[in-house]
Amino acid sequence: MSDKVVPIIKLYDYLIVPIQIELDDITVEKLQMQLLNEISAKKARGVILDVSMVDVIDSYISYVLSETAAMAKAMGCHTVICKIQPNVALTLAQMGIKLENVYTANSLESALEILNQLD
Amino acid sequence: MSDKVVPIIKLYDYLIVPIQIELDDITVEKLQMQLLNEISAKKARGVILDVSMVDVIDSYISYVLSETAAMAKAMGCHTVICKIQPNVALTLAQMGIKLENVYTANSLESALEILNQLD
Amino acid sequence: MIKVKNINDFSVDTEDYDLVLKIRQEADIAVARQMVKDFAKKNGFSLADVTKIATVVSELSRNIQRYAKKGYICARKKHGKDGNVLLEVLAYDNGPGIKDVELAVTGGYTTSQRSLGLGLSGVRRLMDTFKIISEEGKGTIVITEIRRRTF
Amino acid sequence: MIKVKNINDFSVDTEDYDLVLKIRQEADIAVARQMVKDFAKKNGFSLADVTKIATVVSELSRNIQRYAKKGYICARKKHGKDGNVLLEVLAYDNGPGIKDVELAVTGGYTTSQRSLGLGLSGVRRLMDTFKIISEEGKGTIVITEIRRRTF
Ligand SMILES: Nc1ncnc2c1ncn2[C@@H]1O[C@H](COP(=O)(O)OP(=O)(O)O)[C@@H](O)[C@H]1O
Ligand SMILES: Nc1ncnc2c1ncn2[C@@H]1O[C@H](COP(=O)(O)OP(=O)(O)O)[C@@H](O)[C@H]1O
Repeated sequence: MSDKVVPIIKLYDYLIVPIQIELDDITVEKLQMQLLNEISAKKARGVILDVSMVDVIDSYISYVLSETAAMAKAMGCHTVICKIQPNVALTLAQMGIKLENVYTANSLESALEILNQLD
Repeated sequence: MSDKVVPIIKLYDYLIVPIQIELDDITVEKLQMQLLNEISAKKARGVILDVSMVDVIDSYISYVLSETAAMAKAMGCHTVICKIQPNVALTLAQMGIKLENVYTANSLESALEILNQLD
Repeated sequence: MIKVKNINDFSVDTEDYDLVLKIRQEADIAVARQMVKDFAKKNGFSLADVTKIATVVSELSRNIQRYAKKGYICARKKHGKDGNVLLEVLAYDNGPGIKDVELAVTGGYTTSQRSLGLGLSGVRRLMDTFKIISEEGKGTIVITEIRRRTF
Repeated sequence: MIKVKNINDFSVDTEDYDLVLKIRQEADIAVARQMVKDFAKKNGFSLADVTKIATVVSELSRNIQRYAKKGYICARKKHGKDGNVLLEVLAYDNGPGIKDVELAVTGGYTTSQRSLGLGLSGVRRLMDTFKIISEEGKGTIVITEIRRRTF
């Protein structure tokens, strides 16, 4: 269990991932590994990252999230980042950082809608 | 965060709870508290406990789970226990223990279906 | 080395066991469960039986913690007469003992508020052999075995 | 007490700071972030600014860890000329220094493989003042301040 940093819930062809830990560099790299492994094992067509509990997303975390999404895309899996805190979104925007290769949503419901429409 | 032992994901009027920790007595009691608090705060009408990672459910854990479900029911919230491991189900059956006040399902999808039909 | 001879003249020697685990607080229950589980796995018990054994340890160690405050869980591998491999789990405490052992082993009987009373009866149903020795004011010993199944 | 005068004749005295945090390994980044965040909260900064400050500490401490291996993050409360309250974050290391500081502060420039190069430029955009002193072979100091907003 030591390399699993988040719980992952499978719903339909999608993975729901509540990130309820602080994202430091080691954690975010483990998160990437775990996600890619599970996308491949479960043949997921969409992954929803719930970041409502994450209160710092800096340039490196952004980089790794976008990179993960690009890798997921290459595996046929879309990524939705869901419930990003307004202050975190503000900080990223002001820094000139854009999360690449991901969709964003304000709720789990709209994240699922986005994925359903992409299918 | 110290009294939150599990992540809880809200989907529609339901709470999805992946239990990916060992359930010892202290944990199962904290789980009960956390669940009842969130059911009340989020006005949930259904809660899905994903126990696929739980490999021991003994008589006391069974008791607390059933008790929690009864309390949830009193708050207008149904409980579905989802993806119980076959060996755990077998052990409970052989011990003569029945999980009371809960529905059971083999997948998250059928758990959601059960809750939708109850509404 | 702990030699015990005081419960109904029954004697336990912890030196005879592969695994001896002290139960003193709630956290010890999870540890005992995990240790005995690993021991059963290592000795080739099936996953279904490992789950049963872990559940048995959970029940017996909780009873120790709840009714006697402290005690021991011991485990060992044994060879039965017919060449079978057996795993024995022994729970031992110097707690208050059980007044009516018959009743305690009957499913549904409990002296706890929030409990099903299905612990001891459940253990008896899960295992192949089950023996309980208890003396009021002296303590309780539960000895129980499960055969390793080859299919 | 650490007095430093060796980077372009610029002197830092850690005794002047409310908070001095050693950065030596990746785990220190999360600690520094958390400590400065708590400090900003306690000093009445808004949640939006606390998030910015935590992000700034995250960027600066990662640069220390990544490029200089070790160094310090310091923070203090200051009073501006106009009576404003300011929070200053200082990052200090004795690492390799930056050859072209202008370039490093330009968004998009990076010497790392997996990086956006938006750390220093991002910090500059988030904060009200930003100063960087760096000398090749000697080290790097970043000093940056944010005003406490009352609305
Ligand atoms: N180690 C023990 N020491 C004293 N009494 C015990 C012990 N184990 C069990 N008992 C008694 O036997 C009863 C039945 O035990 P059990 O079947 O495990 O159910 P439960 O613990 O849920 O009540 C308990 O309520 C308690 O009164
Ligand atoms: N403390 C430091 N010591 C030496 N070089 C640094 C330091 N901080 C930043 N740099 C240099 O400045 C560049 C830009 O830094 P930054 O904007 O934080 O982006 P990144 O770290 O993502 O590359 C880095 O790639 C590195 O070459």
